[in-house]
Amino acid sequence: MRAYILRRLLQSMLVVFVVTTIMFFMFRVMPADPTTMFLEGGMTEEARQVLLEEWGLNGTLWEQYVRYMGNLLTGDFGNSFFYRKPAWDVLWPFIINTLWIAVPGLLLGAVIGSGLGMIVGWAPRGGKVERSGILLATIIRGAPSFVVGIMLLAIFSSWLNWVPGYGMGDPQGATGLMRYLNWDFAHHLILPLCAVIIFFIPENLLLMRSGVVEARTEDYIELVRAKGVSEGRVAWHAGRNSMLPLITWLFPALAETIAGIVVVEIVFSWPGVGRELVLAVVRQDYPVAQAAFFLMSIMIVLANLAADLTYSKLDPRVVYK
Amino acid sequence: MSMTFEALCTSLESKPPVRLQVQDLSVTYSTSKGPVRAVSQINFDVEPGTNFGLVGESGCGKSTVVKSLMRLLPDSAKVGGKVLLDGKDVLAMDRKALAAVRWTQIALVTQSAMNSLDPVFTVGDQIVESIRAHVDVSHAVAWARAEQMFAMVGLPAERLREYPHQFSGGMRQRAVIAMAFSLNAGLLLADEPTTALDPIMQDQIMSRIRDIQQRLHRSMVLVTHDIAVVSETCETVAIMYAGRIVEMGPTRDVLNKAYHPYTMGLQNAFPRIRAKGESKPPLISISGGLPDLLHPPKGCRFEPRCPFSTERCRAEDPELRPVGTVMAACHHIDRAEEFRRAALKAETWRVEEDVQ
Amino acid sequence: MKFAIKTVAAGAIGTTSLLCATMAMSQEKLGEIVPELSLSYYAADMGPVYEQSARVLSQEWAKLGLKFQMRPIQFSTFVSDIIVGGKLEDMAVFSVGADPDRIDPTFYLNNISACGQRANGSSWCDDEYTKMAEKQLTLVDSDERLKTVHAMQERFQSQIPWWPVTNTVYGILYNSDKWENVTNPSPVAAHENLVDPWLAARPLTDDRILDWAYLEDVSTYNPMSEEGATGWMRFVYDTFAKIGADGESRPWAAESWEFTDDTTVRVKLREDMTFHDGEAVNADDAVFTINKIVEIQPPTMSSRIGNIAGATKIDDYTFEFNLKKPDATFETIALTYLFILPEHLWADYEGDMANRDVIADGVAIGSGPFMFKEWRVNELHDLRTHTSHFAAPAYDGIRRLALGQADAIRATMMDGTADIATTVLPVAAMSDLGAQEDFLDFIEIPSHGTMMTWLNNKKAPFTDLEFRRALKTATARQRAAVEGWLGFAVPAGEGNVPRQTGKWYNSDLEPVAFDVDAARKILEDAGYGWDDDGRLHYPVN
Amino acid sequence: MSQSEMYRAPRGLRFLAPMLSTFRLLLRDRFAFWGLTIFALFILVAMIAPWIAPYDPFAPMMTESGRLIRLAPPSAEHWLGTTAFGNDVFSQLVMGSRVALRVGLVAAIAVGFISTLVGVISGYFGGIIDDILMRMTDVALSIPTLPFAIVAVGLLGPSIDNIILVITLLFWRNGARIIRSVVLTERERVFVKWARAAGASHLHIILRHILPNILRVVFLWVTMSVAFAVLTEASLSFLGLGDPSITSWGQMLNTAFASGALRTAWWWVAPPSLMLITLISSLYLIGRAYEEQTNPRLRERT
Repeated sequence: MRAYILRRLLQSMLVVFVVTTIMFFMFRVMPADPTTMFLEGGMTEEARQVLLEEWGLNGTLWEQYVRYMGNLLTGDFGNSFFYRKPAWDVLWPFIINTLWIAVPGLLLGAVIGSGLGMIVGWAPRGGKVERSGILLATIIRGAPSFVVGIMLLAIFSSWLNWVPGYGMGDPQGATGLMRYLNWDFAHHLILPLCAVIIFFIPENLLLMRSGVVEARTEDYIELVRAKGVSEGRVAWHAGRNSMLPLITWLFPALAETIAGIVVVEIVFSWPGVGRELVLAVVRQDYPVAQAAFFLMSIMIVLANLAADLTYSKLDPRVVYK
Repeated sequence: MSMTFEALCTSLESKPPVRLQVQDLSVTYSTSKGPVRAVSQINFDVEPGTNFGLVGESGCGKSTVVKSLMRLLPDSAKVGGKVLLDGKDVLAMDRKALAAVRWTQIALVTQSAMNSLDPVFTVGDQIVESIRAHVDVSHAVAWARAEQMFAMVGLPAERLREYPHQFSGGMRQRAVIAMAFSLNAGLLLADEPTTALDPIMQDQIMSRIRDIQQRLHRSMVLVTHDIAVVSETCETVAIMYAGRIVEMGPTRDVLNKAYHPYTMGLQNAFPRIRAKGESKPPLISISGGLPDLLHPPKGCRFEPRCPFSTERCRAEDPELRPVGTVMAACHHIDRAEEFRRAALKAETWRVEEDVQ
Repeated sequence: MKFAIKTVAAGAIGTTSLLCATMAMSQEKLGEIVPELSLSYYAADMGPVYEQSARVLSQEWAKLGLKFQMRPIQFSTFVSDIIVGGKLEDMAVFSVGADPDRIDPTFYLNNISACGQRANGSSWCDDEYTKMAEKQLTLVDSDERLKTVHAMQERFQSQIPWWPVTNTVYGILYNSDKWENVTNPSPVAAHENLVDPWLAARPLTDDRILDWAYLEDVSTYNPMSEEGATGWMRFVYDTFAKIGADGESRPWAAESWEFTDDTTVRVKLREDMTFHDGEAVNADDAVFTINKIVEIQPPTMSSRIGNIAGATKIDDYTFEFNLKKPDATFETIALTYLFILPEHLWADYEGDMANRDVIADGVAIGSGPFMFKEWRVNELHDLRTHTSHFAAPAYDGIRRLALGQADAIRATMMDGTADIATTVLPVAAMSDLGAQEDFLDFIEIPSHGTMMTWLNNKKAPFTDLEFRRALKTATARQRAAVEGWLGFAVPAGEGNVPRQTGKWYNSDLEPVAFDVDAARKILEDAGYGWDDDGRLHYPVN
Repeated sequence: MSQSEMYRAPRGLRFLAPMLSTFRLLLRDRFAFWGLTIFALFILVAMIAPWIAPYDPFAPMMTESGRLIRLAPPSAEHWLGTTAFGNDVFSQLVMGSRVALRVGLVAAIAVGFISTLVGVISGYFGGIIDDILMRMTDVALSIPTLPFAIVAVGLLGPSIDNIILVITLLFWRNGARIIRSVVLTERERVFVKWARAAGASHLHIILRHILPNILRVVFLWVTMSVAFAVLTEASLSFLGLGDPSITSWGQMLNTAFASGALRTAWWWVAPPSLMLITLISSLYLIGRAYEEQTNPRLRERT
């Protein structure tokens, strides 16, 4: 087991290394150079060279690459061109904001999705529940996350006016850690979180449903029912067995879900890593964009690792060579 | 307040064996090609503490009968008639009452040893689940009971913490048996418990079941296609063919003095241990296959494969009639003696065109 | 089989060459066809206005027999490639903002028109014009300078290297139930100005914090390295002078100033000024700041401090600027830009001053009308009023919400969380809201921000003056203003200096009215021709 | 669709047979039927779009007095009202279907082609090639889709062809894996081993034995990638990174969002959103029902 984890870790590090390299060269090939913001104000050429020097953009591409990778190992993502302070300090507070909607969104989405999936999977085959369940899941899955965001905004924020549709808290709200632990923050969190949850439900539902449909024909289900346990408990046995395909899909699908979260952050002006990445790209702020990208790939690689580990917890038959 | 282990054991041991009465049981499956009467007009009783055998070729509907006793059939099956457990009709019970009866009154040992246990739960948890579903006991007490059951079937207690895939076929079947007796149900349904196992393991499992039965004095319905197993285990036996009981009665009488040609043919198809010196009888199989239950033949269902079939057999479906100590469903019961002698000869069964 | 193929091939070649010959004969008075021209403009990240304007303009230009390839480019790539990169292929339509220091015409006359200037993307180089450009910079006397500025516009108008299409109309939407006396900052955009409307506004209710719905463009509170949000920085760090609507610099931190000679400016400071930490402001602080800036030459300030040699103290409240060479724009560009840092907080700082993290060190302290309180990146900026400031506003603080997208700003204005909105929410939407809601008022700000058409003056057909004249005549300024900017822009004047800069604009330049037929006539007289499917051809030479 | 059924098909129809049988199979499933009809409807609308669009999508609607008709609610002349720039929403909507399908189909075919290529090569040949290709897929799988697209489009410029290129670069990876696993099972089939023993060349085996059998999975994957392509283009356009010179639905929503009209002009925001949902879910319906057909265990047992 430990050998397997080690190998997976090494593999993940290699993957992250390659992704970062790809990102590095992609930015360097970018036509515009980051001193653009100042050029419009008519900055002189020497001043521009001073800036390039300061940002480590001088020297050949290879030198820049080695310097960037060297710093990366020491956790230094370089200084942001725009904020002119370490990219990590810029991004650090945004990570928490993104996690506020990503983690609960992922979990609640998975729980609600698989719960519904179990119900739809357990319903009589070809029945009304099954058909409407599948249809609804497919339609929600078909809706891009910004369409879901816009609809939530239109209905709950502007028409019913129950929930504010922007930002993370009232301007004069509490600051520091306290800002996360008050009603006002929760009030602002509702809509973006719902958008992420809705974004997660369909895949979970459909996967759990097909798992349960397959599991319910197994012999052990008949024996469990013969034991006189409640119907719900029997369904739980089928559901428990269908968790495996779900997990193997759930974590690696983070690569797609991060896309959804980026769009949700833009629609609801939620100051997270995704929104900062889009702003950084538009501002040509390489280090922040690369750091944000690096974070997201790390999240995905960790997720894949987590999927492998939880897989063994869920399926005792899997033995790690 | 949940019961202690001792209280649990005494309450379970004091449970009496159950009387089973099956009246006019019939099961019809609705398939895309139309309704199929898999089982029609089954009637039999199982006296408390006795073992009742249900024998027949595979596909004759015996598993369907067992499953209908516990209402485990899929929704597409319509079940008619009555199944009385100590007088209470299982088929009429509402969902809650049915759940209460299952495993407390009537337990099941399934055929497929390979995946009759949930792969992602430990065996111990699955047994504990069956106990705690009906009795208010703590997990520890239920676990102790499970250990007791494992001891009964000769499995080491620490195996309870392991998963089904870590058990061999025989061990898995013994685990299921342990689970079946966990609440000391009055009636045990054993649906071909040894078919999936090799002969040695088969014998071990059957002898295990027999001595548990004696010790716990339970009633049992044993479903099998193996006449040898039935003859050693069950007091009474019923021979099923194409969804019907064709002969029923005390095992000794049915096997020695069969009245229905199918029973005779069935015996020929099984190797029988003879006293020393007796000539080794040739193994004779019954040619042909089960009738198509979608369009059951008008007359006797065994007619197409019966070497002694007559015009009347084709026209009229024989009723189960008592003869001597057994009951048989054949128009020519009176010619049984003649049929028995002919049945021993191989050529009788080599069906040339309609032998008269 | 092989023989058959050969004959067929021969026949084919024969017929095609015949065909070419006939073709050529009927068109022989036509020159080469004018190739498809690329039209670059800001992509969707700068909003839909540019797409609509480029489309409208190209529709009219196409009537001259031209064919366009639309090329939307993202803002930063556009600036670095086309404006400063010199990679303008054919034509471009883009706009420059209404910055305060562009009321002085130098940006239009020199930065984007004279030879060798970095931002001269249209690469027009006219020696006579460039000589005048260098001269106008040195004419400290404004009457003399005016004559040169007007003469330059005359020269520019005769050459038509590029031309403005519309001048942008900005807007302010504010909550009139909660705020009054929200003055108009015209011609400067609201987010770039200090006095109007920010210091003038007065609260009507007990909500004495002005909430401004905007976007996040502040990168740091160190004035030496902040470039994007110079306006916001000047809330915290006061400047010597402020530019008025008429283009003249008005006294601010500096009570008065005068040119003692061509290269020295004596400045008299106000005596009642204090920093946010209570310390008094005097000439020492000013001289220290200016000399430090000249010494370290912060990159972002390079374009405005190039001409300053240093500063010398005269007495506690007067000091002198020493310039390298006479600079007519000093009053309007440098004095309104340079700020005063507290010497007692910066004197003993060894590190690189330009990159000092002022918030971490707690030295975000200036002498401006507002004091720094808090900055939650990408969420909000919170400043409190510096009550002892000579022009302190009548309310307690200003808070800028970094919402960054129109829908959120609209929502905050409607539910009262925000009191004033200036950009991001399109001006058309602001005026709609102003009309619909009685608690919201809309102010129109005609500005000198300009949308202009650039041509690549190094490449045919733009090297031909007649072609440029025809193209300008066919520029649909009115349609661009109405259909592109939805009526929130006005057709631009003539020459290269916006009409809104007041006296600098040469109003007797003869106007070029929009007339496609006249444009085609100009091309015809210049020898251009059209083929059967209406495409324009060069004159035969 | 058993092997024998395929072999009975006349020589030329070797590739067509699996497609036809798949098509018949799909029509029997209720979901796939609706998915196919809706998708066919979209293709029809896209084809005749220029003729049914009453106005030029970018033409500004003027009153006689030359005033721009802005944000007008649905009326007789403008069935779906006008945008903040006075353009006719219905025309933009209809022309938008062209863009969506162009992006969807072109990208999906490219993605389908690459994933099949990679899947077949690595699945069939195995060994080093398989490892390299699979490591590449691992790397590609851990790149977050939209952020990569945002950076790439920001880099290449927001033209529609760049978006298609970026989508192809992004979505070949999942398909490669699925197709590889199917090829692995096909490769182990006896008749493949027999053909190999009989001296058939690799190419021959792949074309005659492997490819026809995996066509169904490829078809499933192509349907899914049409949906992914449409989804990604819409998201990119909504973020302001799309090609403004075309009228894709994502672009319409971006303009509406940037004009702050999201909450007032429902006639401008709702139609493109519904169009996106219907098109993408119809594709998922086809893909889903198809998935169910290929997996016997899921098939309804009556």
